[in-house]
Amino acid sequence: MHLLEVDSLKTYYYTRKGIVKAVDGVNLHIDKREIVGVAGESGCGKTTLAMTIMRLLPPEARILSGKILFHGEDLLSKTEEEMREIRWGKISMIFQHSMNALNPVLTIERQMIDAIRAHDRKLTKAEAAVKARELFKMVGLDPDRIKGYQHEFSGGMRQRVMIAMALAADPELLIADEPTTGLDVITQSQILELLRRLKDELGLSIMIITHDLAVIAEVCDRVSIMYAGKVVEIADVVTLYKRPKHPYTYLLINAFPSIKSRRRRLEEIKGEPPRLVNPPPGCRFHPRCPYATEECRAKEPSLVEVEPGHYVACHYAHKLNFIMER
Amino acid sequence: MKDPILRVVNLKKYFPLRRGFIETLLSRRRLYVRAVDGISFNVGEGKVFCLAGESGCGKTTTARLILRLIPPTDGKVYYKGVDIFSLKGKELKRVRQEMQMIFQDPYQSLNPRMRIFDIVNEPLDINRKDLSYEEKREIVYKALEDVRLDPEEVVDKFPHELSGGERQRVAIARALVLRPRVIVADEPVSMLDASIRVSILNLLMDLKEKYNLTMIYITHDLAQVRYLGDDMAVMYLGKIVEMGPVDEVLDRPVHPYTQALISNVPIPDPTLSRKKIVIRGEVPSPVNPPPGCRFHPRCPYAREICRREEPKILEIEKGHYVACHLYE
Amino acid sequence: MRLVSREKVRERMRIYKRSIREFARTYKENKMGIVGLGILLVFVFMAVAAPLIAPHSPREMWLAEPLSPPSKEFILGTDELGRDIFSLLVYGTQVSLLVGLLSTLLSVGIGGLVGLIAGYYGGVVDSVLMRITDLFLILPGLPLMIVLAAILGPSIWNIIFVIGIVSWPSVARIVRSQVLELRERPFIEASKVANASDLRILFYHIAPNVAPLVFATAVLGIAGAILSEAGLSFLGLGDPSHISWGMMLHYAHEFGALEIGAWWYLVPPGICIMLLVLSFVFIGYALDEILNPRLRRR
Amino acid sequence: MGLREYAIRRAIECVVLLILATTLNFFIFRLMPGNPLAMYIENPMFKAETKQLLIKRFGLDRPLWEQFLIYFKNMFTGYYGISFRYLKPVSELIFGPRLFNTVVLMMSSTLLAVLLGVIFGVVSAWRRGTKVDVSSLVVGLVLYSMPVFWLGLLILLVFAYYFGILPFGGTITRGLHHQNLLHYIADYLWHLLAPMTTLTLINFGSYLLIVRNTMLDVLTQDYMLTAVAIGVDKRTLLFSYAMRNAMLPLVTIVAINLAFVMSGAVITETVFSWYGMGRLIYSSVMERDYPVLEATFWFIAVMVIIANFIADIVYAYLDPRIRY
Repeated sequence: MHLLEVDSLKTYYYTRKGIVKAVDGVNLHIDKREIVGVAGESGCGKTTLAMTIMRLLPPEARILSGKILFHGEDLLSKTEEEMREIRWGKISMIFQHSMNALNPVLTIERQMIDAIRAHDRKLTKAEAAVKARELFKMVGLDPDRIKGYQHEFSGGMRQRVMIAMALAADPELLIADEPTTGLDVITQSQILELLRRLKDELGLSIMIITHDLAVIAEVCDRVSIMYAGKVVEIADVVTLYKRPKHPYTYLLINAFPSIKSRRRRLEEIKGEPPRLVNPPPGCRFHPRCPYATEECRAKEPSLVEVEPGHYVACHYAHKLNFIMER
Repeated sequence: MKDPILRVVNLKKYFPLRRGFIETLLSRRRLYVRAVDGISFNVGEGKVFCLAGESGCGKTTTARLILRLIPPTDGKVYYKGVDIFSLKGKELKRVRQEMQMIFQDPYQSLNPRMRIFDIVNEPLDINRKDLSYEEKREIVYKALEDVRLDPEEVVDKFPHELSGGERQRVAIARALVLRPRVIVADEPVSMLDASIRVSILNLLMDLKEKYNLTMIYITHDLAQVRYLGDDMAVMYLGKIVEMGPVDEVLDRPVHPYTQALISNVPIPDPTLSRKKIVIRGEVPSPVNPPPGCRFHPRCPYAREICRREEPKILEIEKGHYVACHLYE
Repeated sequence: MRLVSREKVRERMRIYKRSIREFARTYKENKMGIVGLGILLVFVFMAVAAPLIAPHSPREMWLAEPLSPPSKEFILGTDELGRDIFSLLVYGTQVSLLVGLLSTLLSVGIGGLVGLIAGYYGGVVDSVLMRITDLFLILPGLPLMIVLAAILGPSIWNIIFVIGIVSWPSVARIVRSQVLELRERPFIEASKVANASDLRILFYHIAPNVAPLVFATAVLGIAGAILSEAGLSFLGLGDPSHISWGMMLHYAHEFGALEIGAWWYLVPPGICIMLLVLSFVFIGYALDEILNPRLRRR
Repeated sequence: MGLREYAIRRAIECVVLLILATTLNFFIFRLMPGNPLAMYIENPMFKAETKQLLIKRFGLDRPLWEQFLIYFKNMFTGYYGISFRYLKPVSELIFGPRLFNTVVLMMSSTLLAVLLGVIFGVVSAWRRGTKVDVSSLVVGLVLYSMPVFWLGLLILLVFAYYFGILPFGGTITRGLHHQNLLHYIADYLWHLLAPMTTLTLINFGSYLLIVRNTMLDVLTQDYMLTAVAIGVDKRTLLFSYAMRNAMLPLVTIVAINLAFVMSGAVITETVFSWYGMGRLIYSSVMERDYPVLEATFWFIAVMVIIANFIADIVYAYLDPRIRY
């Protein structure tokens, strides 16, 4: 049994401009002590996926179908009360824009204590404060600064504070939404190192959501690639980067210039990602795919296991073989 | 090497720290943000010169200084041998037409209340009063075609009706209508999605070739530097720490900061393993930069002299410069 | 100078039409805005067609017993001079609308200009202009208006002037803060790179972007101006040759309508003031919701 | 920078503002058509010698800059001149029952209005889009749109005329002999009820709208989502996480509103014949009693500046970001 398993999940937003099919039939899973990357461009539904797992969707969003199994139990059938225990207690999250994720007028200590005590009411405030300082140490922050306010911390330190907050109730799974976006290269590298260390030391499972394939290559064990509300490919990190099967994965990896490789002209992906109000029929990638045929326009491919642990949603998965030459 | 088209000499920009009227009266010592603190470099004609560095290192301020958007505290910028800060009136207008800029955020760099035609046409409206409306329209349409947009389709639209990539193309078209010689591009793709990024980078390279442009490319992403740069300078806290041809600097970095930076850049290849240089702390505030070498508090090789004396910039190999006491 | 080509004019018209259509579409979805606009239109009609609607002239006295209660002929009764209250009410609309619109035009004109200049040029200019603005904000508004109105004498133009001159500082502050934000936007720098002059940037780039906010503020300003006019008139500082709703209440209060319970004299003018103000407040609120990007986020 | 340094900086700025306000006050009353000198000369109540004496006393025969210096000194030493109308020192007119009555009226109504505004504003924002929200929003807007005096007249019409349970005006019942202090206070409060309710309701409308707006803004902030995700209980969420942030702008607005509330007081005091500063201002305008006006305006400006100063300090105390 997987730690978390998402099965044909659909979450739509019912907005004035129409129905946004943000998550439209997504499958993926995470095992214990595993870092899984969910990669895709902006608007592909990856944040909605995270928010659906956390059941923190805005009122205009609706979960249409699917299952989110955590330890085999469906989170979608839990009551809000039960969810409040699981949220942060079992699954916690680092939100995008950690700059604004902390309350500006409360001390960090106060917020940490609230987070710790929200899930362990037996603890006194003093005990919670001790734990908060430990967590600060664990993420590499000076515990003496815990009484400070959000604005007194730099971007990288705030991200560490957010990670410490996320660990407040000893969760099993940590969802990190763009944990390094907006951080400088060296800080980014430090944060990724910290996440990897936490996985090893605490036996944590981590789901990293990002648009940056280079980040994924650095820390993840397995990767899901999302495009326009769907998962198009899942594989372990080496297979995905060395022998991708979906044309989108191949083109996307190729679209990242590397500091190591000598200069050559990178292949462009024509067009732009579709808007999710009105996605193209058939395979959603077909208007931009160089290999698209009539079949791709007409029929939607399903996610198929082409080799053990390697899933691809492409009609030509068995025919296309990409070799990365880096 | 023939004469560089652009020479930056000891350029400085200190921003006075924003403080109240009273405070200025009370305290004699004024505090400054030393955004750019004495940098010099040359840009050869037709080359792509990259300014790389982390946020707050002064690279964007440098760009704004070169375009004379803000006055410098000290130093000179020579364009074709003429100091641009000494220019006035007509001469300034003429030089400005030859230097244009592309901004980072395509959502903010286009006036939301103007339609695309007027945005691209504005530089012509201001500078080419000799042209008739029809002539200007022809140039605008041509510029939009140059950036691979369909003019008929976009001219009437407002920026919010376009995607990020399309907007950045419009911004490029606007920068090109005056047929500039130099383009300053400030992180032009950092706000764009990966799949669109490459097409914009390629577009910039093609246009550079087509019109024989010189480009100053500002970025925090060393991978982009590798992709399109000819020469590069690495900045840290308002100073250039290392400078030289791109392949030279990226393959054989000598400054400890450059080395650390390069070793920490994530690589989209999980099979490549390498040693990361661990660096303590974060970039200090530019209001009170450390004395001596600005990198010394974080430098693994820092010695006594680094705390005291500022390193001079030295040419350690032909065209490869570094500012570090280790190489003196 | 060469005339603008005809095609360019046609293009402009097409764009404006499209923008207006788009705006109308969003506005229609705002219930509050529709209600406000509805009420306002009724009052505008009342003001324009006053001679047709009012059964009597507002100046005609001794039509009936003073302070007589509503009857068939005088549906809202008469005032202390035996004038028809309903007719006074209808004509009063003209005064309220006129004062509201013109004094707001004045305050938005002054405030807008001060805000634009202070925000754009910054530095000493900004400091000086903003200190002046602060001073005006510190002085109590209505008492200042009372003093000015009392000294200038009772005339509708003086009232307009007084309200306009006292209420510009808040407009200046709003415009300035908006300009400060806009000034830092890259599209301003982009046009500086293209050699745009300060004047061009100020009026071609910044002003149009401030305009929607100013518009919403102005609509709320009209509401405030109508209330101020009512207040001044109620205190007896109004123009006796243009009877306004505030002045009717002044007379009602003076001549003891309260003590005899003449509700027909006390209630209707107040309702009119309230409804007219409310219509502008509703419209202003709706505009704010549509035009203010901060609120539109969700 | 610590709170103390911030306070000192703000205090110095306030003093500068005070000096500027004092200056402006002088010029407003000197540059007006119908200057004070004319008022003396045209006033038949004064004999020629008295006129000369008073002119000398006020220094009105001296050059303008000298007058300005004298005025400046007078304002800051508490000598505000003599009222034309009451022929008494202005300070006696202001500092006494009038000031007390106005302060009572303004303080009580402001406190009540803020309290009600916060409660209804928070509930309204918390239950956004529900019937509670829509109805409080409409009530708020309607109250905001009502002229103060009309609301006052309506209250009088209903409670004084029809029900006869409230007085038509005044501060205490005239001619009534109060047996003891308690009786006096009861009578005073009975008279206070109507004007206080009027001002409270009017201000309540604007506070409700402000609190609702800021609260809505706070509720959409990322840190609120974090707190919800963490599972912080509803009470803490509302009171510690949301309200503290939402109250911040209110601190400033209450202070700024002081000048505005004063405007309301002028009208309210007129409607209810409340013996206070507002009515003094009004009658002084009608009588062209410049010394009184000059002094009251100055006094109000000082109060507003002080209130703003206090608000700034409270704000800085509540919001750690201010003390950068």
